[in-house]
Amino acid sequence: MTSSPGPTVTAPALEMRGITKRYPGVIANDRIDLTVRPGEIHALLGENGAGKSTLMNILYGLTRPDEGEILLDGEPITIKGPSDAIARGISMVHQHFMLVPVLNVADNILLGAETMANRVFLDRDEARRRIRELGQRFGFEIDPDETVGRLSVGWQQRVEILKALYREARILVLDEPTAVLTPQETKEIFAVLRRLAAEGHSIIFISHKLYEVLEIADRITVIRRGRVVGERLPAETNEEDLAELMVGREVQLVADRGESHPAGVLLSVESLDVGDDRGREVVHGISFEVRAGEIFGIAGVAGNGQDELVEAITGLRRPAAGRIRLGADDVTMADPRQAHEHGISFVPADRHRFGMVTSFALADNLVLTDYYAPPYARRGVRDDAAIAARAEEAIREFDIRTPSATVTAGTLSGGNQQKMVVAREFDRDLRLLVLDQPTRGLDVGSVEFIHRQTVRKRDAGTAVLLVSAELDEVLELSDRIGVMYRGRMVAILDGPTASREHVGLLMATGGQETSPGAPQGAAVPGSAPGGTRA
Amino acid sequence: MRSRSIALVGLAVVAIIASACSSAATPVPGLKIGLVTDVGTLNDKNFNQYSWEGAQAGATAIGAQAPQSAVSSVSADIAKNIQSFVDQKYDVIVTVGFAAGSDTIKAAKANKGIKFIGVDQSPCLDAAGVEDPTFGCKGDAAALLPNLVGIQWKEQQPGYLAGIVAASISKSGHIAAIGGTAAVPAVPNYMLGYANGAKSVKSTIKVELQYISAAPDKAAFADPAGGTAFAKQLLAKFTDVDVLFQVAGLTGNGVLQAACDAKIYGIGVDVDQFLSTPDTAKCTVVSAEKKLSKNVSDQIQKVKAGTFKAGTAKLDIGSNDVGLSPFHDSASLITPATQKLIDDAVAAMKAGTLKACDENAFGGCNIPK
Amino acid sequence: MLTGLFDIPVLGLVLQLLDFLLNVVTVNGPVILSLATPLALGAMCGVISERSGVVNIGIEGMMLASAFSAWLVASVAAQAFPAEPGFFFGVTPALLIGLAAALATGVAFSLVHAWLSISIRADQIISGTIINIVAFGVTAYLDLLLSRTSQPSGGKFLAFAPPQALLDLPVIGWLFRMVLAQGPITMAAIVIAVVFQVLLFRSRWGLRTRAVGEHPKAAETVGIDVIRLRYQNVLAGGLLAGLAGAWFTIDFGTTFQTGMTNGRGFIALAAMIFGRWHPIGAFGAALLFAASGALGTAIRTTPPPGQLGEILTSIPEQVFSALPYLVTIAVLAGVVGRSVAPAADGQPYEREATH
Amino acid sequence: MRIDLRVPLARARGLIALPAGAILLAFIVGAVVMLVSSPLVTGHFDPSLPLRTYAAIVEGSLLSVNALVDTVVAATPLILVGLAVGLGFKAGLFNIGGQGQFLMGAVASAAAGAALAHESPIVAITLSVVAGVVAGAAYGFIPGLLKAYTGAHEVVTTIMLNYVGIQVISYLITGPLRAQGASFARSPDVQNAELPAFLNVGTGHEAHIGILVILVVVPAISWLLYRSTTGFEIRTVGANPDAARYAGMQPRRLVILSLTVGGMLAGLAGAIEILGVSGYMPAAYATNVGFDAITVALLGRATPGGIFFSGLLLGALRAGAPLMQVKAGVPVQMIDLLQGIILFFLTADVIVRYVFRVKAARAKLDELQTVTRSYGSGTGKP
Repeated sequence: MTSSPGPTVTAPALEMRGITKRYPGVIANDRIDLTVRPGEIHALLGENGAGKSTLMNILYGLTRPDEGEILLDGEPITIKGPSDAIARGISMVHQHFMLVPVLNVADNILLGAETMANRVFLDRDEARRRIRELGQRFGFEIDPDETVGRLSVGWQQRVEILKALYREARILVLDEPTAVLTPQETKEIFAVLRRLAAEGHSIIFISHKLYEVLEIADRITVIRRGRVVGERLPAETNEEDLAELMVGREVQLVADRGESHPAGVLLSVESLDVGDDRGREVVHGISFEVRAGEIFGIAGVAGNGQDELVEAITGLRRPAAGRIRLGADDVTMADPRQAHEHGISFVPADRHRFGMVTSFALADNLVLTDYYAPPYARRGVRDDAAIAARAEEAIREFDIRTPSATVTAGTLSGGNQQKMVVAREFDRDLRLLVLDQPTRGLDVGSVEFIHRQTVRKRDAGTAVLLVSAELDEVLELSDRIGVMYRGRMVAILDGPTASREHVGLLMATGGQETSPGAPQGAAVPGSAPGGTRA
Repeated sequence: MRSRSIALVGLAVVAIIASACSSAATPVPGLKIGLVTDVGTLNDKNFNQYSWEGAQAGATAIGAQAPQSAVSSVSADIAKNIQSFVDQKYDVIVTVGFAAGSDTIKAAKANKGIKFIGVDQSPCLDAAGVEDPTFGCKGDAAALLPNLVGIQWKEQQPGYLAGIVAASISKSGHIAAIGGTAAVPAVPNYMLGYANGAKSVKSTIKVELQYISAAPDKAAFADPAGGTAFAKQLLAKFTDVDVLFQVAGLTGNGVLQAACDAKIYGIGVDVDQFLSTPDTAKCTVVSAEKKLSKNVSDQIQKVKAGTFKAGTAKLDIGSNDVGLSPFHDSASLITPATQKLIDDAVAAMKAGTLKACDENAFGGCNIPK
Repeated sequence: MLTGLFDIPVLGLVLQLLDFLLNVVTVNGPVILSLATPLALGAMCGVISERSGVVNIGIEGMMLASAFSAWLVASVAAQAFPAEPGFFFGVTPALLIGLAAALATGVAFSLVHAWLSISIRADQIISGTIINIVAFGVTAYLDLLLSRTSQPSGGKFLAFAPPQALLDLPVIGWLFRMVLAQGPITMAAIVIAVVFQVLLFRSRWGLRTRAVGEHPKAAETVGIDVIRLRYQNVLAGGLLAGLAGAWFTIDFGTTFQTGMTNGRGFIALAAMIFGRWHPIGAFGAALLFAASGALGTAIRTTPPPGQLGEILTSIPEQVFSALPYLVTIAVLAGVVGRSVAPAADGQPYEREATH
Repeated sequence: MRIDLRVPLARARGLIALPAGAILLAFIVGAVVMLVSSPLVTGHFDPSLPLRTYAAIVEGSLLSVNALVDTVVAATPLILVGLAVGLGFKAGLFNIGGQGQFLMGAVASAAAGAALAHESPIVAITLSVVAGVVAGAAYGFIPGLLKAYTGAHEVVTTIMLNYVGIQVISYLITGPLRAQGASFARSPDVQNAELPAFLNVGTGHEAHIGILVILVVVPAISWLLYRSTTGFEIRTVGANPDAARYAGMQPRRLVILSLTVGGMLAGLAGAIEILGVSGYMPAAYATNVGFDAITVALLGRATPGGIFFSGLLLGALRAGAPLMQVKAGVPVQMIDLLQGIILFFLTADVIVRYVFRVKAARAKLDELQTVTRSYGSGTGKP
């Protein structure tokens, strides 16, 4: 309530005061204050995991805060669930759209806020009319009868915004709305948001993209590690300033990585195209090389094709075109087992989904990818003694804190689980080590340990491909850095000399110093207005 | 709390074991009679139920204690249930249904001191006295297994009489019979007799003989809804059929239901269905009966009296063990002329001058191809 | 003229077959509709439950238990309130009480299923299996004990008797006979299928149900109480299964028999799948399955003449009995179109967002 | 060196506390049902009826050599089919098709037994058992293949195949396999293919050699699951299909394999029942083994050891049922009811925990919960 940026001092539409939310071992929100005025686009800026989503889930009633209060138009309110929030005019567009794919646009918008013809039946005609009307008013027309699952992502997002408008939301929260959009779509959405604000809606815009925030926001609140670290007006700041606030200047745990002594090229990726689960191409013609004895880091905002690239290299996903070679071997079409036998080790991003079996013993998890071969098995029979011996060795060597090798892996702490995966994937005869978000969600000690092991592997002559959404991690470890943006490798930089600001800017903009204008290889092809099918 | 619950459990276990041990030997006077049902239930308004009533009546008649029943819920239960009565030193064991035949023979062979009564069974033995796997039945069952009697009936005879009634009361000259399955001889026996009886009255009469299922499965004998549906379908095709004879156990009760719904005459089977299935009594003209209950009771009394005769008891109209039930409310339908046809046929069958069907060596009907 | 066409090789045979099928369906329309009733109601029990995301393989048990309680309660009530059959459907107080008992039983069993699969978040298939086992055990146990003291049943609803003039109308007379000359539960099933189809796609409840079965999280974010809606639907499904059960003992027949549903609950499940989780589709599938049985019967009782008759009678009758099951497998495997369950079907829902 | 037994004991208690509690509660509920219905059983209110019932079950299943033999003979198919269901659970599959696979095994061995009735017993028995195993395997293979390549959910396909199986048997036994001369539709006697009895011969409580199979099969399945690499793959697919793919395993192959091996076990059970107990197959062969086996597998938590013991428990209930009927007059369906209630409390374990204050780790059916989750989501392909 202290700063008064606007021409006239208006009462805040929404105030969140001293919001605190603790999860076991983490404080997601630490006494956060947030004030949003009517007709304001208020950006909430922060890195992944800074606590933005938690704060918004609290506002929307999906999560209960441990402390703090929420004021709407100066009145303290309690929000017990989404229906409370909606009733009070708060709507949210989730990062993962909350749309039912098999229903059409009108039904998705109606859901939960049904316009009724009478006590029983929906009034779809009225709904269609209102949807069209809202679309016209805010600059996009959409066919209410189109099935949502057939819309492009950009249009799905419009449906989400329409949902909020249909509920006559006064406060609209958008969680990373541009993460999956093309530049064109982003522009279009921004136009919509501006019109919304002009009509008096308050918008909370969550993002970690600096240029976007500068372009769209009236005011910017920066959050780091669960705390508000600053509030800025776009006119008073620039990308460098915001980046500094967002990333922080704390002492980093820099691994003593020393100099690399790379040998010849080991992994070579040529013009690789990869599709996602829905068949859309999300990696476009990527080419790069990783040499034995170097760490090649891939920086990029999550969802820019890194996962698919990694899955293609490790055999979990078939590339649509291009070639992957490991030394002299062509491993383009290798399955996971063949990739493994070619000497590719893989620490997956989602260790619970891919990297381990939580209900299995630690020892079994330690041989999850090697279980079938000597010394752990001979002629299809497991050698429990060898497996146990392996477990003892790995526990000792990788400092896995566990009562014994027979406890189920699910009971270990996250750090120890990751050490287990690392032990399995690092400690074998390998040529290429693929690390996807290797330290996500881990405590400081484990992070340090894994970084040190990674450098050791490099120094032993292994090629390391590191993918991380943590820019710091990429910067600390990489000998060379490739930046991925919308499925393309937009730059390959020298690791030790790359600056955080430069890489961050590349991640956020794909190499254009200002906000993107022309399309840069659309992540979603052919997303022209009018609800084009994806 | 914990130790208390453990103590309680312990107590219960001790009580159960103690009770099991103590109850093992309680001497009871008189013959002990047990009955093992076919797969199904006791209250099937049919074989199981009337055999059970027969066992009870027999026990009462000889002053024995009330009999005990063991229902078989799956095929494998039959042998286990028989054995359980054997172990409990029962004196007479009644087993119901053809499916129990093999198990009954085995048990009878192993327990010569116990009398077995096999309802709807005919022990078929080879010369060595074991069940004949080729069904040649060369062995003399009465001599080889003197403690087993199988009861069978000439179902064609009451079927024949039912046919006379049907032809007489039919106005359209088109009647039908619905059987559970041809795979059980009793069913075609009834139905062929029925057809012959009807034709004896009116040679031009049209008789539909239909079977619900190929196998003696649930659809054939334990699916009243399926029976109703089958009959309705038949009646929809042959709209002039006005008498319907059911030979399909519980499924057949659904057939009678369909007859009632269509407001035509129904004829019951095995027992007096006017009494056993009151819901369809109003359209049940008569039933082709075998005196299940009486015959089982008779056999029990024979055991007591020492007149037990082993082998197969092929019961027929000669001893009045098969026949027609009373007409009850439908007596007015039966003209004196019809009654005379019935009486004459009964007399002729008793005299042996009338065969209800083309009989085979075992007293059943040869099924025409 | 038509019969002349039958002499054409192959095509003639096909024409004969069509003629025969048409004949079977026309003649047996009322029976087929009647037989389809428990299948359709059971299938709609499945639809309403699975559309909201709760798998229900306990339909068989729910139907069986309801059939039992309808019969038992009606027969007891008939002694307490003896009455002449009323004008409409031969209704008596006893029958209405029996019907109420059937519905209550259906709801009671579905409450167990709802509690286990929604609140306890147990495996829904295990829960359905429990329903089937317990329903069979309880009814068989009590049926056996009760039969020791035999009592007459409470009677049954009668078929409606539409004016003869209506039935004699050419062509549509057949339709009237099929639809109007039926007991109340069969008629109700038709009405329910239509109403339910309309509601599922045009009402607030229907929209919410479909959303919850597809994407419960999305429904929750727009303020819908997923748990409550699932409870409502599973219980409503219980009502339908109860009605299906009542059909056995107070509409189509009058007596209860151990295990008398005889697998029809599973055919209902098949009808639900074949009908692609649509009420009308399920009803159509139920009709088709009932017709398949009628066809099997017709081939045996009144085979068509000539070569077609020889071909048809040479098919083992068991093929027709197995047809509904085989068709369902084919549909599930995508051989005959594809039928995909609601996306969240079978998945327990946990309310609290964890991040 | 002293061995501390406290840890293994505590662990064992944690494992059996919930099943034991569920069984106990089921018996209590069963007792209440019997009490309430006792006027219908004995004609008057009879507070001793539950006690007499349970006493008869115990006597008929435990308290003599005969009783023990009955228990084991009844338990044999339950354990085998229970293993079939349990193996499915381990692979993340809900195999409701034990019933159909059992029946297919039964009819195939009955056919083979009849055809080989006059061969030497060794040949006749071996080939008949093999026929049953192969038929069961084929009937398990079908839903496996459908699941792997079309995504057709095994719960529905196996239920459907159970009913198809009944019709197949009806056709075979009333048609090509029908014994000539028999008064009702049944297959011919298997004669020389009959499994000889080796214990209690002539008492009516013979133990046939088929029950010895358990001594081989239970350890074999245990070995397969826990010692072989294939078993490790099966368990991985069941616990986490994504991790299995990551680890280079082939989920489709494993789905087919698990259901096929399950079919083999169920088919073996069918063969043993026909060759060891009945000696022929009637057209209307009635059995509940497929559904009993689901209880067995769940009660035994899908582990071979657990299935062995829970199979014995249910076998004991089935073996005690005749005496229960004979001595207490309680209908056999009480056993079905008890079984259903056991399953209920096993599933609703919150009740058991509340009543007995059990704090054991929630180890119950958790690992099975992935099974139904694939029901909806799109194709359900592994």
